[in-house]
Amino acid sequence: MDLQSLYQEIILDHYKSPHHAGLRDPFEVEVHHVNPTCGDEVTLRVHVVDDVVVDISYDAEGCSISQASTSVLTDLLIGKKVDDALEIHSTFVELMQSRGKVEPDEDILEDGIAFAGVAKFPGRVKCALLGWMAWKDATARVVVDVEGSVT
Amino acid sequence: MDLQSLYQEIILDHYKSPHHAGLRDPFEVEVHHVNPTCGDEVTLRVHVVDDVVVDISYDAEGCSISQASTSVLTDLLIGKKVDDALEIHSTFVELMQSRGKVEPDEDILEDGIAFAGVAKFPGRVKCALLGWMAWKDATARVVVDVEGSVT
Amino acid sequence: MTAVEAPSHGLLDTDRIRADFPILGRRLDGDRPLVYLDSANTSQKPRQVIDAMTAHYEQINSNVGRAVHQLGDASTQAYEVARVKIAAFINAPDASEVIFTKNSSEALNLVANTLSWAHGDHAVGAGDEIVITEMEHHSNIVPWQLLAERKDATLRWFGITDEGRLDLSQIDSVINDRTKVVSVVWVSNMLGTVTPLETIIRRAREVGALVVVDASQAVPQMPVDVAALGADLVAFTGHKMVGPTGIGVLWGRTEVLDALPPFLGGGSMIETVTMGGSTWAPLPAKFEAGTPPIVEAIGLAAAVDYLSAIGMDRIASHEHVLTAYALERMRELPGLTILGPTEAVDRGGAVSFELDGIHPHDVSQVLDSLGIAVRAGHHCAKPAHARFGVQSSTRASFYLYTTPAEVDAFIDGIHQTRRFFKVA
Amino acid sequence: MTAVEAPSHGLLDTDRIRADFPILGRRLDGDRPLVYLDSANTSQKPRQVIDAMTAHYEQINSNVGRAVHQLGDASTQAYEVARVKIAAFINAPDASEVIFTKNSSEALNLVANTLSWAHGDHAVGAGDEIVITEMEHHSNIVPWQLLAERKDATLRWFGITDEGRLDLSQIDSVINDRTKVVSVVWVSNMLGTVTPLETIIRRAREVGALVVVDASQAVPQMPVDVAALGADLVAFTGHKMVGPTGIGVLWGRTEVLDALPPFLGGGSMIETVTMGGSTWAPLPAKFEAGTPPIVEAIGLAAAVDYLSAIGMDRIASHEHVLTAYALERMRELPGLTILGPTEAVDRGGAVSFELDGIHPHDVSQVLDSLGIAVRAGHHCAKPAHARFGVQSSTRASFYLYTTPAEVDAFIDGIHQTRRFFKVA
Ligand SMILES: Cc1ncc(COP(=O)(O)O)c(C=O)c1O
Ligand SMILES: Cc1ncc(COP(=O)(O)O)c(C=O)c1O
Repeated sequence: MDLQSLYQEIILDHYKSPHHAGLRDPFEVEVHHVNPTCGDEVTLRVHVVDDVVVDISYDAEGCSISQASTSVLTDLLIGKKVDDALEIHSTFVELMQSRGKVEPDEDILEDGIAFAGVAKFPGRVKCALLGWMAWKDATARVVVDVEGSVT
Repeated sequence: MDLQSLYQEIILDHYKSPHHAGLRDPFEVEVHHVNPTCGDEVTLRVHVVDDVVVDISYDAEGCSISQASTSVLTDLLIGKKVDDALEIHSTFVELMQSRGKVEPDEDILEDGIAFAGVAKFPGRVKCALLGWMAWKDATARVVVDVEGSVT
Repeated sequence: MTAVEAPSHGLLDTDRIRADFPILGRRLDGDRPLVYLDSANTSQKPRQVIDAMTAHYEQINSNVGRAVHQLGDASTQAYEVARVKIAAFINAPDASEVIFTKNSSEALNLVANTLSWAHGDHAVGAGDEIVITEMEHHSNIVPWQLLAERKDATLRWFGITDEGRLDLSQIDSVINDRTKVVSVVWVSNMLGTVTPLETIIRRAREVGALVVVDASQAVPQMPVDVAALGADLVAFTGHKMVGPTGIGVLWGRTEVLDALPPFLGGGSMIETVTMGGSTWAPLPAKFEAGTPPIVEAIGLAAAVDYLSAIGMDRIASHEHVLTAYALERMRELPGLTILGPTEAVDRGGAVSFELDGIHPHDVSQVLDSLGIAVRAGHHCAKPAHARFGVQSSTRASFYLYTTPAEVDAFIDGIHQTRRFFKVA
Repeated sequence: MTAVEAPSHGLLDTDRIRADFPILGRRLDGDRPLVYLDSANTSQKPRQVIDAMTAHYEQINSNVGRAVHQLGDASTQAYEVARVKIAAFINAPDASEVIFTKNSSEALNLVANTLSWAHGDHAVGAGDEIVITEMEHHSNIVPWQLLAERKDATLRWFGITDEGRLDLSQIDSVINDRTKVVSVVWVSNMLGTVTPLETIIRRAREVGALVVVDASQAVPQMPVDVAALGADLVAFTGHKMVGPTGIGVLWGRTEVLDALPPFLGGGSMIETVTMGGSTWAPLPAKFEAGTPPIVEAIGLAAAVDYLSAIGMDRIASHEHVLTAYALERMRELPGLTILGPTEAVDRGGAVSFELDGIHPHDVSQVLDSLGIAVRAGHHCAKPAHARFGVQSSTRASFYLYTTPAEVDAFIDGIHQTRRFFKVA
């Protein structure tokens, strides 16, 4: 196994200084996700205004991979329209589940392409997806809440 | 496996015409024993007077081995003092659990020696012991009952 | 000199298949070849299954779902691929609907127990009714008796006709608005009967009852499609389908499994644990507490690979042809009464019978001396035996490696048994 | 260039032992030899165990306790001889006190569930108290949480001291007249701590509480004598003691097991079954519903034969010497904090630790790239991790085949890990 392909410099950088870390107000939904295998946790808040992801804030405990991928997530999705963010989400999830067989698209995933190597380590895919799954869950609830309040 | 050593003529005779079969009065204790493996059953009554086994009566459903051994049991034990009957019981149980390594004593076991071959068939030992275990259980309860009524 | 001709169509290439099963080459006492007619009790295992387990122990062995090292990854992947294969084998919509248990019995107890603990729709309480049948294996009777007793519910059942079929004449009253769960065997291990599941499931659906199917004898014998079946939960067991001991399967619809509380508590089935309380992992982990039967799951996957390569439809045909042949030849045996359907219609490959004047234990003993292994006893189906007024019976059962010549040996053996006990 | 000298006394002949374990000869990625330091998770298996199971499948395979044919007799005998061997291994007064389960977790759930259904002395009801500890494996926490919740009982526990020992300072109030059952781990799988069972059992006896011991990490590591121990019920698991997956053991005193109601219902655990009700078989069958893990029991018997031939006292000494060596060498590692006792006193061979600035997942990943298999995560002991303010840790664990050279490789690996993550 090629350790360098797993621990790309970009990942270690995000791990050492995660972007957008910490829990902030305002937010509509907060979720708490756990990786039952290793106990890694993330508490994540989303703030959506007019279908735009205005903020994603979080408090995470976990390994370099899960920390860095949550950090990259915030870089990628904050400021995007929810629909576009969901597109990026799908692209990232697909990359992670590809077992290394998908070529990552830097235009879409930016720093996220650094995780291509993680896809070759089945035991670490869950780490890379922890924050992403939490964000999707939270966002789905925002949409329900909003739609719920409209009707 | 030597079928003839298992199905001695004596056993088949007892099977065809079991001795002392049927349930009779008077009796002190009736027990019902089951071989959970195959479902063989025996209902057995004991009548004990002044420490003597006056009668053993039974209603049994089962294979040739279990039927014949219950029949032989009644031949051997009816009329004996309880203590002597328990001795014979031990001798028979020991024979059955010997895996064929004990030489049966005809003076004590009479027709019961025919079961020496059964001891070599581990799957059939339970059959041969069904009636004997029932008798011991019933007799133990008579003794308790009697002692119970004395105090 | 038999009047009935041995079948020549619809059979498998047993020469090739038998070569895969090491035990079938073994000799018994008196240098007799083994004629194994006890497959409904447990099946034999091909070397493909044995080798898969050995290879795992020798090269990959490690715990699953817990370690990030190479062995742990490989072991986890093998275990989860096994789940996927078994899901595909029964056409489960989702692999996470396949729960590994230790046998069918545990799978059925899992359902009965979680229903006793359930809140909401599936909760079984006082006055609720549970429906089973008189032809169930003890493993599909006792768990429901215990549930009924613990929750003060009522246990009801379908009886058996003289021909060994389910008596569904009162189906609309037996399954009624109070019925919370209906649990039925698919293929009886004693009578061989294939039950009319479609009719039962349709009625259960009308009253909104949960349907549990004991497929312990069905999955080994015929193509099974749980998606098409329409039941909620289906139990089966590895050792009867050329797989290892120590593993069974509960398949359940996601909505149902999600709605049930967990069964056993412990490692791997949790999301989080504090001293004050715990939450549960999603399916399938929620129902798999502790280290699962890892190597057994891998063995079972090798077993379904083996069966699939031959084809379940062809295995079903083989069983059908052999059973028809056996039933026909058994007619020539005086004093023999078959318990269960006497025609090979809606019928599996287990044939139980009585022989006048000779107790089943004695029948099987004489057959055993000839190298023929059959089962004698109540086959864990006492109520079905009681229904026919007997305590026990002898049972011959067939599988993909059984040959017509073995059926012939069995028939000859019965003739010899009758001579030995002088009833001929 | 280490200051600490590798031990030379009290160790087993690992060259000879390792030759018995096929997997230890395997190469990992990059042609690295396997350094397996995850035995507390699951142990590796010697060929003697693998071969015993293969031989059974190839020559004897048949169901147990049900058939009168030669294979059935042989299989039943092998299964019951396995029980006798395991009873002897733990010095159980009677083989029928050995119940085969699928793993430790099931054994512990068996106890918790039957207590929830028990009537009389052992019944756990509202207001009753159950005592466990903060260092339990989830499998000895969750079953008791579920029991407490279902019966409205109260769960209490002993905390952990900073040194990773049980805090028994309040023992007389924690275990009191309301205590019905005390369930304690013998050797912690996370902290390595050997608990002072004698003290706990003595106090439990004073108040008449039932004592359950989770011996999952004890039975593999040291001589165990359940007769001398004084507990009522003891659980352990096959796969951690060079045995197969799919099997565990519950030992219980006859009076206790007799007094408890059955656990799972079904075939083999009954005396008689009618549609109206059932009665139970005597021990051990009463607690073994369905086809048991037959071949797994035979594999476990081969495992105890293997361990006994080496000698459990010598295995304990080997673990002790290796653990002491590892603990000593770990002191040279900057930023490393051991969770649990730092001296090899009343301590088993599992060492969990934190490494400043590097998450356990990342530690184990780097070690894995070097062929060193350790465990990272919560080791199914979240409360014990929470006690030390961490979510997870890295754990190295040793067994009879581990060598001082492997400990050295591990220490080197940690140095490399620190360099890789630039904390060195
Ligand atoms: C202390 C302890 N208890 C219980 C268990 C559970 O054992 P199993 O997973 O075999 O059920 C383990 C191992 O995982 C353990 O280490
Ligand atoms: C119809 C049926 N149900 C349930 C079972 C129980 O299976 P197991 O013993 O593997 O739990 C069996 C087999 O013994 C069976 O034939």
